Amino acid sequence: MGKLIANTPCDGLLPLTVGSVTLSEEDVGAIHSISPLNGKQKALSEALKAAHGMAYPSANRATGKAGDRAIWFGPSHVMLMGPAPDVTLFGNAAIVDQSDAWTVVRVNGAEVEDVLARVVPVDLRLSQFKRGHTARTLLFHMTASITRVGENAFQIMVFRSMAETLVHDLKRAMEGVAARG
Amino acid sequence: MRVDGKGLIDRTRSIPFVFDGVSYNGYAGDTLASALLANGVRLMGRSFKYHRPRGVLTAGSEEPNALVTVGMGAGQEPNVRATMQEIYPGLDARSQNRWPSLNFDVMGINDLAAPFLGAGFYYKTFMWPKSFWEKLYEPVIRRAAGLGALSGEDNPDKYESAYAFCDLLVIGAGPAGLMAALVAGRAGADVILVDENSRVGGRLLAETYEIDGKPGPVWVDEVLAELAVMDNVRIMTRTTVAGAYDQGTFAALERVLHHTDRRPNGAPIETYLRIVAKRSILAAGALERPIAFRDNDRPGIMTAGAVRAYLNRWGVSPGNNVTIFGNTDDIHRTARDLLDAGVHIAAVIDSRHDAPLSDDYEVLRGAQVCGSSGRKGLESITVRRPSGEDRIHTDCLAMTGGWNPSVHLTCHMNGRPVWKRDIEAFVPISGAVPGMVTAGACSGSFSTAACLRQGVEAAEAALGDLSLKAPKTAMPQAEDTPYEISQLWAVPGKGRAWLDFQNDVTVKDIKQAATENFRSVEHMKRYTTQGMATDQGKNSNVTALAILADATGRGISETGTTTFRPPYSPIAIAALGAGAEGKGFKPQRFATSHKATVARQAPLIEAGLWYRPSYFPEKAETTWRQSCDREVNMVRQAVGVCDVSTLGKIDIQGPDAGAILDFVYANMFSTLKVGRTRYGLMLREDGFVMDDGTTARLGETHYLMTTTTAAAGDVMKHLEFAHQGLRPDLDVSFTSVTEQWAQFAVAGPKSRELLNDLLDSAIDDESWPFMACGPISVLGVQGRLFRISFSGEHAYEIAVPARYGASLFDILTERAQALGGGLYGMEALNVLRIEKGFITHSEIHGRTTAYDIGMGRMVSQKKDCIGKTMSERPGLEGSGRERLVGLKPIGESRELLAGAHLYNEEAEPVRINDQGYLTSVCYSPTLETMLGLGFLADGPDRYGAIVKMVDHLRGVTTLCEVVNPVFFDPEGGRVRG
Amino acid sequence: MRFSGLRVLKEGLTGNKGWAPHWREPEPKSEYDIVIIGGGGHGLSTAYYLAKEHGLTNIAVLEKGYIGGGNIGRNTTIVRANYFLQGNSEFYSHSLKLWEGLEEDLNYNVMHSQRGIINLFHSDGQRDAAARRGNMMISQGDDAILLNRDELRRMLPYLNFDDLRFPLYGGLYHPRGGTARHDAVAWGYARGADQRGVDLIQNCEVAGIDIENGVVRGVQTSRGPIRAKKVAMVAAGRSGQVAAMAGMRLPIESHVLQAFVTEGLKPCLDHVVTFGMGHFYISQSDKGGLVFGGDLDFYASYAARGNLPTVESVMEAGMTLMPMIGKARVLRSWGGIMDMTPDGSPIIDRTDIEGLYMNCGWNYGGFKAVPGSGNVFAHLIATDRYHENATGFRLDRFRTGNGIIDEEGKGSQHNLH
Amino acid sequence: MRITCPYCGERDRREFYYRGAAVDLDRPAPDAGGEAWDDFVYQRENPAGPIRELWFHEGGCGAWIVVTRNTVTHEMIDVQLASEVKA
Repeated sequence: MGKLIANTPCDGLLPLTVGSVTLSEEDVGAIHSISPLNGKQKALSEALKAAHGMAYPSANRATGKAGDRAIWFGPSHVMLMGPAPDVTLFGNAAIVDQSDAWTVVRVNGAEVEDVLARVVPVDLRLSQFKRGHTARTLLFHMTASITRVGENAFQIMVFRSMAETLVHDLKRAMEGVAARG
Repeated sequence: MRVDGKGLIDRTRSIPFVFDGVSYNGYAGDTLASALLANGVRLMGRSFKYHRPRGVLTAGSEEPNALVTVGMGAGQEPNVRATMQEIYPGLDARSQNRWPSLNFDVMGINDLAAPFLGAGFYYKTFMWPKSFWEKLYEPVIRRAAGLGALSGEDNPDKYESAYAFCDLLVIGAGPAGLMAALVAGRAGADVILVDENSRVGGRLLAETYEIDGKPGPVWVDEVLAELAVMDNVRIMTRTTVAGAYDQGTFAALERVLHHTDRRPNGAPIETYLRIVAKRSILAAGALERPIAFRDNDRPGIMTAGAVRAYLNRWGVSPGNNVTIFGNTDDIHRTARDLLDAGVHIAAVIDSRHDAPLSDDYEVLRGAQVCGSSGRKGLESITVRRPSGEDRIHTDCLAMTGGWNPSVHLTCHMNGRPVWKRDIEAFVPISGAVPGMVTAGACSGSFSTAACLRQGVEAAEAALGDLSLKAPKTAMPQAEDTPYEISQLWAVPGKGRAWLDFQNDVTVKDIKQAATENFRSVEHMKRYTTQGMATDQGKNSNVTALAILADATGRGISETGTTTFRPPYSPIAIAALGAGAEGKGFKPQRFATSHKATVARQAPLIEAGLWYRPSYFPEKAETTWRQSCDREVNMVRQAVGVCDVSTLGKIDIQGPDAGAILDFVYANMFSTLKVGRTRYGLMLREDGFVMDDGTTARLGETHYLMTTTTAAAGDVMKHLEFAHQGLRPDLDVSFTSVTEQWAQFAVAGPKSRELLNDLLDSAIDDESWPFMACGPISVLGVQGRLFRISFSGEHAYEIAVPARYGASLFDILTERAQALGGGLYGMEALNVLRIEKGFITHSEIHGRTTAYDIGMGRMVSQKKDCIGKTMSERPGLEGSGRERLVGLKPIGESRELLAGAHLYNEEAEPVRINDQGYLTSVCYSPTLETMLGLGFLADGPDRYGAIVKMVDHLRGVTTLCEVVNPVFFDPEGGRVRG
Repeated sequence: MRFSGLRVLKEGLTGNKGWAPHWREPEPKSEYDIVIIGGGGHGLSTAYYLAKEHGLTNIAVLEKGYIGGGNIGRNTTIVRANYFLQGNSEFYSHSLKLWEGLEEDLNYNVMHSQRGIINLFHSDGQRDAAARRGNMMISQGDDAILLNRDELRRMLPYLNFDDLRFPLYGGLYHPRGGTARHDAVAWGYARGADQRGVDLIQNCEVAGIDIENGVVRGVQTSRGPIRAKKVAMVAAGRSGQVAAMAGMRLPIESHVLQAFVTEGLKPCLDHVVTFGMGHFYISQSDKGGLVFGGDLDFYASYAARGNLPTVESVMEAGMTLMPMIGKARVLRSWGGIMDMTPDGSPIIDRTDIEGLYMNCGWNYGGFKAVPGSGNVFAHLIATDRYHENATGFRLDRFRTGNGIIDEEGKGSQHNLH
Repeated sequence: MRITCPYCGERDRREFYYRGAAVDLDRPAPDAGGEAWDDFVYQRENPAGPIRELWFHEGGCGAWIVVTRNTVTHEMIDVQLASEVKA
């Protein structure tokens, strides 16, 4: 009997470095969408804190750190990234496994803000968008989740099926920035 | 003629370039226009309509005459302003709109025919005979019109777009803009300072003003040095703010590489920017206007400000023997600058009777230039004085009719400028663009001191709005000459006096338009084409409307302006559409089986943003039909595998999941048993069908909805609206899981056999009856299994997390082949579903109701749902509606065509006899005939009748029998078997 | 004055001094048989055909600004008869026939150029839809040719055949489609109506509609009250405001549609090309500018100006479809106000108020309809019967569900048409 | 044009999908009668001035919002969550 082999969304596409900026695929572990049930927000937040050591993130914020992160995704959606959700979360939220639904990349380097300014219609400069800030927005024509994870580093998520377009669009922006010298 | 000791050019760097095949040299810092003038070249272009010989009129982006094509081949750039094009080694520019050469242009004959080509002449002629318009007149007109030419090849250059954000956008880096940026920068504001020029300074580079006792350019460099070290100030030269849009959004274009032949790999030639600014300051300066007099368009006649710019910035005198004419003190400023540079002045003609006199030159007071002569360049002018007319020999005329503040951006949001009598110009109204203030010449203040002062004041106002503290600013000392002007638009007299130089609109044209009752300024513009050339009327609109005002006996204020619209100066389509070339137009979505599909050489088709295989060709198959027939037979006889991951999948959870499904689906879902799947029909609120799909109940409070591939996004929006907008009381949440799961249809009599080979525990009819669903384990991976069918066969859809998709696809393919089956694509899928009468968006195309597709009874009467009430309108259920039927060819012709229309057998195939149309057709290898689905008036009442399919486009007429749309296995035995 | 080549010659030889006004500038009279609210294309053509075909000349056209100042002066000038639904098909066919005789009829060269329109398609499904359309066009008596990819390539070699995101499968060619000089259409109708005695009253804004006992009596205007036996509302872009004066609410949302023109270029595009996947359409004017547009900005607006996301999506469509136009520079953009109906088709009907008529809801498609619209509306006003080619544009179709004419198949959301 | 999402703050218009007048929130009862339904689905005030309208933050957080905006000037006057307007 055969065995199922796992492939990542950016299989064969990354890593990529142009000029000062490097684009690489991230293995963030499990990804679960967590949507609190009516009236259970507080209980959920407490359960999240108790089980995973992270507060339920407020709008436009991510809590935790690499390997154990909760990213705000919308009014009723938080992405738990890293650990599998603890059993105590289930009674308080609708939980949906999204581990395979997203392309997750890290883009970092000195000119990373210039690169993202070519494709993202949100001000991502450090003075405005600090570590732990996150935005649901667009990346050229795609919906995306963008989180600052370091002084010169962002985590970007788009739908799994769009991995090639993500790499294409970012590469183009990286080349444009690098060519300016 | 190059003038020693003048100019901001680098005389140590000689730069060779080519114009019209002739090699010249200029200096670093030259524009094409300044370098050509330095080389004594005055003739640079031909006008649009009469092909009149033309030289530069201006020294800026508003240039109407000196337009050239830069480069050769695919990347040639038409309509480049020679006044803006910086020279670089190897620059190759050509003149335009002339044949065979600039010097000798055959179309110059148009000028002789000018009496017959006045305003609006073409509306009055070229009407007979009718057919000659497309065949003769129009092609001739088209060839004569136009300026430069596109290469006709794909644009080889790269372009990019970007976003920028700031507290304060300062538009224009002349004295006002520089001071504004300096003050705001010192206050710590996040500032973007843009200027369309290659260097900052504005008119300070073109004049001999001093600031704080220093030459203007020196002062500019000092300010620039201070700004350059501020982290919070970004200076962007060669950047034009082209449009003002809502909520502080601006469009801008940075010309990145036009000044060089360097093309580093991946480098954009232009960058289009959207700048979002909390506040903005417009410091765009002013544009000088020509005076209309007979033959005022000869090469050598230009604005006085341009003459000073060429002299002071580029060290070029546009003539050896210059005359100056106008109605402001700029005449004298020009004269002094020229004299200081050692240029001979032939005459100074000041239309003002009280004009100041000079010891250095004679001033002809109260005089006007009333004509010029010279074949391809100015040779002499005629001056009119009370005493009579004199001819004066001259090779350059500097004219000034006053200045028009650059109010353009303040008009982009429908603001109308107001007429200011004392400066004879339009000035912007405040608040025309929310958050924007104007400063300096663009607000009608023309002295250097006023510009500096207003720059500071504008910055202080913006800083106040931004809650930043303005630093104390010492006001630099500069000239503060009062601006005095006497009205002079056009010098009376015979002959043609040009207003719009490029479009060849003359004073006479405006007067004729008024005579013909084109008295509204918009009518005048549209009738004469005044202001519709590439300069958008920057040089001529105000003068033209003043002449119109005069001709119609109204004031200028009452006459009003035409509307300035974006862009301020033209922007390449490639820049505004950067990134969309080729496949960049829309994201590409690939299923996990994509690589394997491509490896099998399956042609791909687009489904929404996804790519899906059309069919999987095998050796010896030469047509798609052979592959398709094989794949259909394979599914009917053995087993087929098809990637169906592109269908939308929406996870619906919460105590009220059933309730919201009952609300968004026409049929009932709260009663569905856990572990079961049901077909659902979704209506729009107007009662028409929106989408369909199956929804599975995975748990008490957990459903999984599928949508069609194309409608997935719309359905998600619809669900969120139904919840947030209509039923926020329901406790439910939606999560798209389309991408989480790779899902494959396994269809055919051997589908269960195939699956049982892979599943960790085998299934049978009892554990997985038709429409069952639930979790399974496949080769050790947790997945889901649905016993649903779009083929009418015993079939399943198996889903695994997407990371395993490619791997499972390979294994399924291999197993299917081992069982005598294999992969099938969209063509076969289409045949299978047509044989079963299953619908797709070909049928539910937005104009069909549940009643039309034979599903009227699915609209549950036990509950309300979106679309139910409106679906009960009489017009949506009554007789006469075109309803779904099956069609089988029965006559001589056996061909069916989707898109063909249906008529009664004996009827003429004309519109009034139309009975319906075919939506989907296929050749059915199962039934060995073509089959069609279509809509026929009262169709289900006409089973057994004969109708005629007519396809006019492809010349096919086929008689058809009207049948039930379920052609194959109408009892549905196979799906349960 | 009759216009002709001879006349142009004579005037040219005598200093162009003999030209007369194209229309009079009359003071409004206190009473007319018919008052038409709106001096745009549709209002002017309505007046023209009332005078020409029904002998009614005691008519005033009231225009709040200058005649032809609305969407007829602000569009992409496309003329076509390529609809596929009953109701639309016969109407646009009728309109195109009027276009084909318009210059002779008006003695005014509106530069109607039947250069051909090609609607591109990008999949089998789209080809089927195009075939359905083309077959309807032919069965209505118009012309249509289905081009396959090779035929398309021969006609439009500059399209991106190699790596277009949505590959080209072919096109539906409508040879009689084309363009016209938009302003000239307004002026030609204005001159024609004026010559027949119609009063064109510019700078005359209607502030109220007088109704007594369910019967219209006249209008209040910025130039005084005007009595009228019949009043016709033809105020595209302001239909809702005008109807509100009669206490009516309309199934209309007004949206902005932007369009663009480039600098003048030597001839490079000989047809009208439409790219459905990118909502993009383009032609080249006789002056050399590429005239093109795309989709709505999608929000309700009376500002007659748009925003950048739509600008960009239009340019992006141009870049993917025909990369050769990249170096053409956009010279001017503008916005028109589109009265969007919930099925994308217009309303030409009586109202519940006796003597009050309406003609509105032209969505994107008003320009090509100008001759037909005025013609059938004049028929309705003059005879109180629907013209045989305009029986479907009824106001009550939404309430009853009878005869909704939804070419886009998008349903009741106004901006999706 | 920029719209302030109650969650995400001020964002470019390109992130939002437009639906139309906020009358869509006031769904009549099924038996409210033909006129009420015609008004709800088809008829619009279509004001030249302030209008309440529905936008969806599709390229962002997924909130349906009710924006009050001037159709003549494009001035943004107010934004609320649709779910709160309805609640």
